[in-house]
Amino acid sequence: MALTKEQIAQRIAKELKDGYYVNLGIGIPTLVANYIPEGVEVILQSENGMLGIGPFPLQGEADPDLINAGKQTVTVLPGGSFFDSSASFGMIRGGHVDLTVLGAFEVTDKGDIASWKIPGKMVKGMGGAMDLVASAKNIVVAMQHTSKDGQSKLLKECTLPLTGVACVKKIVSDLAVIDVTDEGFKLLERAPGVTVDDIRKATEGKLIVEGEIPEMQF
Amino acid sequence: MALTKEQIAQRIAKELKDGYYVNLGIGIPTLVANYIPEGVEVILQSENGMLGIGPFPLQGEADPDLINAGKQTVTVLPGGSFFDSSASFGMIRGGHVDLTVLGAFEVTDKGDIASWKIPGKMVKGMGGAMDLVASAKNIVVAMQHTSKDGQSKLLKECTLPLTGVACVKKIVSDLAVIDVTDEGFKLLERAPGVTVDDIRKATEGKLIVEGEIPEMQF
Amino acid sequence: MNKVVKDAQEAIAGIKDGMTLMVGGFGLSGIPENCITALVESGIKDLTCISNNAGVDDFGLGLLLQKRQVKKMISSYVGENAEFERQLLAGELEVDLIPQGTLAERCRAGGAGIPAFYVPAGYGTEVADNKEVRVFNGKPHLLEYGMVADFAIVKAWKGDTHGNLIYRNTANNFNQPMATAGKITIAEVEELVPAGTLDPNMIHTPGIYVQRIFQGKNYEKRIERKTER
Amino acid sequence: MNKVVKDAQEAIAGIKDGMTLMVGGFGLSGIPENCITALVESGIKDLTCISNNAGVDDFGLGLLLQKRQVKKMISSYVGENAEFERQLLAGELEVDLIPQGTLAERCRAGGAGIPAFYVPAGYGTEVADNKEVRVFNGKPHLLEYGMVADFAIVKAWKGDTHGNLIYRNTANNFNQPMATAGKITIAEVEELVPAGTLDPNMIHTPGIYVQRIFQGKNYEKRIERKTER
Repeated sequence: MALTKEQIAQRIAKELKDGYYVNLGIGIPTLVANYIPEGVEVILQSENGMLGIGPFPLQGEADPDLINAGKQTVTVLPGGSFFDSSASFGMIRGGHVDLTVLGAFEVTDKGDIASWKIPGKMVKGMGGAMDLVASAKNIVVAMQHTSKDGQSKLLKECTLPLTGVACVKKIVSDLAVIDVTDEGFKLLERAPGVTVDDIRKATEGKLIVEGEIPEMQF
Repeated sequence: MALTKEQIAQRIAKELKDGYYVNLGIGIPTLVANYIPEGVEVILQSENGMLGIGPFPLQGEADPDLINAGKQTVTVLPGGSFFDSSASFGMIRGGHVDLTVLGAFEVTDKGDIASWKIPGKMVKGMGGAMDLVASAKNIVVAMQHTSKDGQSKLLKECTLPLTGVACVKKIVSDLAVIDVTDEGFKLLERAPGVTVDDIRKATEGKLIVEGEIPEMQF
Repeated sequence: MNKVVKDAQEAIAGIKDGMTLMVGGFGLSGIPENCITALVESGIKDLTCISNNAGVDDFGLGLLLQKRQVKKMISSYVGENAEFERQLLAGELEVDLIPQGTLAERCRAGGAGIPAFYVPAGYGTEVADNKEVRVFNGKPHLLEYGMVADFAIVKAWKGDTHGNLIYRNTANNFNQPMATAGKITIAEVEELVPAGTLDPNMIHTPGIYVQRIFQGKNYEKRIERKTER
Repeated sequence: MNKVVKDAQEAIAGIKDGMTLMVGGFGLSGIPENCITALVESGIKDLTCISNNAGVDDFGLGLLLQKRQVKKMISSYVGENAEFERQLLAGELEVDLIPQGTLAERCRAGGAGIPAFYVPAGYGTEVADNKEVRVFNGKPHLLEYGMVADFAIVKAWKGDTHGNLIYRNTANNFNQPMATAGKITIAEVEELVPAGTLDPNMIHTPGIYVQRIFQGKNYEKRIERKTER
């Protein structure tokens, strides 16, 4: 059974360690905040200029001056801080954020990522994604393993314009957890009920399978 | 009569215009603050991180956290602000300071300045002087026209290590007010009782004298 | 010294057709609403706007786009504006898309007299086209240039008569770096106070960067994506 | 997450002979007095110290120089320290003198992941020796490099348990840029408060940059040049 978006987020949350500063991208990555393990304190960075993102505001308490990078209203936790965009990306570019989670259209077995543009169809801009992938110490991609018509999104080469090269460290898809190594995609875990063969068929890039591949634990 | 240090400062103060942001160097330039013309509001910048330098503190009110670039205790005026050193030099380098006044050992008729080092004798460092002279929109130098043994300090070429090249716009010495132009030192004013000939003898660099040269007014 | 102007109309005096403007804000948060309205009313056109986003169809910079006053946008993300997308695909609008951190740093650098600097963002992507690549510490970087604008237009929470500004929460965003990079910087504030009122340790933008300031009115502060528990 | 350490001794754990340290402060203002004392007591030697000044003979970094623990100083101005001058002229100390603004920006750039940038300061002087020169807007500039340190040691006025820092007046100076550029950053503060106490809009150094924090004691805060009316 392929994972739901919530389950992808839940699995990624297990990558969080106490004291981590984390940037969560728009979409599935944002959901990761709902699954932070007990006893683990992480501080969420938003590239529009804050540390310490809290839950969404209570009814009637939304503040137009307090939004996340997805333009959603949020709150700030005790110990949080606000700063300008150049300071915010200084933090990101300087490698001070421990973990970055973002979505992708395609990822290659060399760690290249395409996530911002579909020529002729979508011209929204890269926002902060290129800065994030170029500088993050540790990048986890949350994505669907295949497109709706079954085409693999874990490729040898991206077909879409790149966001960054050789940067993705780990992928959590609806089918698998995969490390991006010097040799290619290294399969770490399977989604419950999904076989190695299912994953092999859904992966166009080089897939390395060594030994027994365990099912994900939730 | 050659000007006193106070008179040099007093003459320089006449260069100040209302609304100017001004950086005053250590020594004679600091004295300029005592002669700001009535009706003229200038805001003094200190490169260690403040705008709005006020007078020295009253007896017993010196604050170790509130000093100028010369490490003297100062006060802050209403409307002042504090910021870090990189922000402070961003201000300077970005050309936001209207006028910089500093001292010099030597200046050339091309606007080069030497002010920070006497080889074998003095190794204190350049502090912020190189940043200031490289970026200030308008640089006025306060200096003695000659050394104690009568050697000119307004030269064709500096003999001492340079602080910056082609940057000085104006000189107020104990003998004269001089513009540094593309053609050389252009004499603007004489100190009271000092003749053009006196100034000519004291100036090794190319001196341009056109028409009647007035005495300075105080 | 007098930096205080009456209103947005007076503040934008001197902005002419074809000029380059920096406009602060992220999405609709922290945008200079009063000045944008005044620009729309002015009819000034052929503007190059440096702004992280392009507003929405009927608010923020979207209003300028609607009236076709913008020749070129320099932004990182313009996804919320359908009119923008239409003009772009129809070739009616020039667009320069720049990674967000690079955009912010280019403004900061412009204000700080740094003509150029190297960053890793965009290497290996189409953003790198025609850019100088240089390897530092084994990692390829792109040469990027500091940027200045004829006018920078920013919005702050509080300001004083010397031009000192304090922003609130995430409404700071691009306002702070852009405020440093205008040949003339205009600040509109929610509350204008006398010099000496604000704590000098808590100034985000020192007054040296601000040439004109006024207290704005009727702030709508529209929320793009209200999300509540 | 626990960043709070007991005292300076615990804070400097892991600093070893031969390491590079950034030390905040301008003159004697805003220097990390507790950590400097702990370093003197530790006997750690062959240090490279990046600090705008070198203290005075018997205070600040002068104490480390006195005990010959410093191999190299990277500073902009060292004029207040006679022992420094003696060691330098005797060839006992390496010194790299850097224009103050370039020094500050190199720290800021190191912290912000900018490996190199161009500035006009020092062009045409001995500071330009062996440096790349490049002309922008008709003006020659030097290529300068971002700097990081094994440890950055800073002093703040207030700090919280998340490592957020607020500086006071001109005691900010190099502390803020250096705090961003330590592989490990140690902050000593006059007052340590629980997270949530400080206004999130008024943080000079966000906690992300600070790995260790403690409340210092017995601050002398010596004044170099007391000048009164």
